[in-house]
Amino acid sequence: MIAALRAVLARDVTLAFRVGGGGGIGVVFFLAVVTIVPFAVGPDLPLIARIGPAVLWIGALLASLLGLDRIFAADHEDGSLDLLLITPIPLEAIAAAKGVAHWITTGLPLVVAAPLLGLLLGLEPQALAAATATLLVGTPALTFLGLIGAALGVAMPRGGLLVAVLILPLTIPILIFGVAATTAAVTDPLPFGTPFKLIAALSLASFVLGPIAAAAALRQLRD
Amino acid sequence: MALLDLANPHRFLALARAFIPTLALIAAVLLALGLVLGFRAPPDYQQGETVRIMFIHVPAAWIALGAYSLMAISTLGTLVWRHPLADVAAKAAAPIGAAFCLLCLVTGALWGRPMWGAYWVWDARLTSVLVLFLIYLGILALWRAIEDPGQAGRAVAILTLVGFLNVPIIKFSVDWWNTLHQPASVFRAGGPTIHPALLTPLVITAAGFGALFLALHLAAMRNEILRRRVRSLRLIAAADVEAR
Amino acid sequence: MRLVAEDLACVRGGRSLFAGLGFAVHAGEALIVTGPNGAGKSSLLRLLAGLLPPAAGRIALEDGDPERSVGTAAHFVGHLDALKGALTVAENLGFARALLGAGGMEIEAALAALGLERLAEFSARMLSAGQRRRLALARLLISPRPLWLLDEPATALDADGQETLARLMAQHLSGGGLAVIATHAALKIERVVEIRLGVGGIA
Amino acid sequence: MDFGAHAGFILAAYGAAAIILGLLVLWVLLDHRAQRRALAALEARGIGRRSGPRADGT
Repeated sequence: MIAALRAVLARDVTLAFRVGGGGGIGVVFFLAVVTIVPFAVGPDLPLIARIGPAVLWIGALLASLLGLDRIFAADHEDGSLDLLLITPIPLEAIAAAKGVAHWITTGLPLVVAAPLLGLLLGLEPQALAAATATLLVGTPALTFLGLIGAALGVAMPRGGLLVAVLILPLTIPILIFGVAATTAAVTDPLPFGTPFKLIAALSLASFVLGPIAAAAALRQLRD
Repeated sequence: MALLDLANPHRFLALARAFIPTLALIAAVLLALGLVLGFRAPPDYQQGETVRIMFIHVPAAWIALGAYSLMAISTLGTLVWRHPLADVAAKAAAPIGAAFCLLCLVTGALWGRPMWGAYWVWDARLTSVLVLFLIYLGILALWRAIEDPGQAGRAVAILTLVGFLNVPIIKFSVDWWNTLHQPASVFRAGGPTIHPALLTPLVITAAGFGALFLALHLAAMRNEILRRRVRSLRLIAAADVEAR
Repeated sequence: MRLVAEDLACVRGGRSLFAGLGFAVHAGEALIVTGPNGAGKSSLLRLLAGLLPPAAGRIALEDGDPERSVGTAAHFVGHLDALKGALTVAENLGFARALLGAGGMEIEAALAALGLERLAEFSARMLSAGQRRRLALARLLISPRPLWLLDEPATALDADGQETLARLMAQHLSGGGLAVIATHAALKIERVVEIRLGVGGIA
Repeated sequence: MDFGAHAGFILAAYGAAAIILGLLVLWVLLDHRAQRRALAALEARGIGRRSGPRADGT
């Protein structure tokens, strides 16, 4: 069973690299979002640095919504989903493996890119480290909540926008605590630890809840 | 007629074989010379020693812009004359141009830190290069996204041309945005008041970068032609097994 | 081993495709499902594979491993080939083996059995429709499962491919396997039970 | 040579140039070798020689 799950994970990672260039497009989108913010607020570096953590989080949030709809829809369209369903492995475990693969190919590159984009926004080293740490802990929550939307949109030919609309409200708590922890790391009075632990807890909870809900949705919707 | 002769990939490959080593040699000599002259040049009275970063930064920006112009012209060749080598030229130029664009951004950041106290300032020129880099990345992503080379070539051609027409508009709007918000405190990089002792290494390095770009571009075009040959042979082979 | 279906009913999109359907397939037998388009042949196969919940009735694989559901004891080759174009032919089969369980033929042998050995390193997207179908059928050989559920398996296959399919099927059945096949084409199989689905019920 | 207080930045800039351009050259060379090999492998199987010039892929 472990070998089968590893095969699912390895296949999805391979496919992501061969078809879409891995997390490349997500990172480019992230860069584009970060780039356009100063055009909206003006090239005022202190201001940009102040809102920097929020910009990084919004950018990462939007970028991780990209491609979410393909997680299950691609397998549904070519019949691979049927193959996944006639294995002895629980669908929940398969959904979790696909979620991990998606995070490796889209979430992790965003985390790696975040410090560089933070430089663009003039973040101090401390804020840079805090933003990257919160993204590392918070992006899995985005992916695994997104898994639910991906499963709900599985049979829709153009599910991308719908999945984003379904998932965005669910991610608000992660955004709140992620930005709060980063700001707390820079301005002393607030503790960094509390919101950081809360995102970690949200991530763990979504790691359990996401695959279960996604598997339930797939069972209901598949035809 | 010369253009039509080049349309023959065999002739192009022979040409590439002859030109690539020559260009690479010219590039190596010019870059070595530029390096020596660049390190020997006197420090700038205003920017001190960091002006040496300019010898890479500014030529990299020129090559990035030049590569994009070359892509735009090649794309016209794809769309208007349907020249078979045009989209090969456009595809080969994209990653190289993007790399020079990245080099320009990285050296800009390393120059900016000692000069402005920050790795990045939203200066009009730097920001325009960043937008150019984004357009490059979009073009690269589109090349990767479409499997069939002919179809990908036409799609990228349209994107490249739209981007090309947009670049002056972006440049103008970024300048306008910048002057609207920015006090004149931002230091203007380069500019026309450059000391002649600094101009020589700059021009030589730029020429070296140009030769390097041409060598890499020809080599990448050759790779692309080979890649397409491999692809079409594989398709033939798959069909052969079918007809067996 | 025996595949038993009792009083099966299937409703798709609010329309009843069939009801009260019952049959038994014994080891070494193939059940051929025929009927006009829209009669529910594909749905019946998906039902048997556990890919669709039945509206009523029971499906069981008797005298088999009680731990295994019918779906996990079955190979399912539907009208979609379940292949990834970006993976090579061998990689596609390797993935199927990791997923469905090894124990059957090696990948090279399975590819050779379907005449695909020269294409092992090619991207699956370069394959023709018939070659894709052969590759989907190669899955049957790499992982031994007692029940084969095949939906129009001969689609896009040339004469040679259809012969190969008939031979593999005969081997499977003589080894005590079971098969349920939805098809229009006549298959050269010996022990055959046939049911014919009509529109709106059993003809 | 002494580049003053900012020597690190100057050297980093030249280092970045060496790395980026070096990677570019390496990519072109490795890609060339990979395509040559693929072509040779196909020709070894008897495909390609008789098919004539079909390089443009259109």
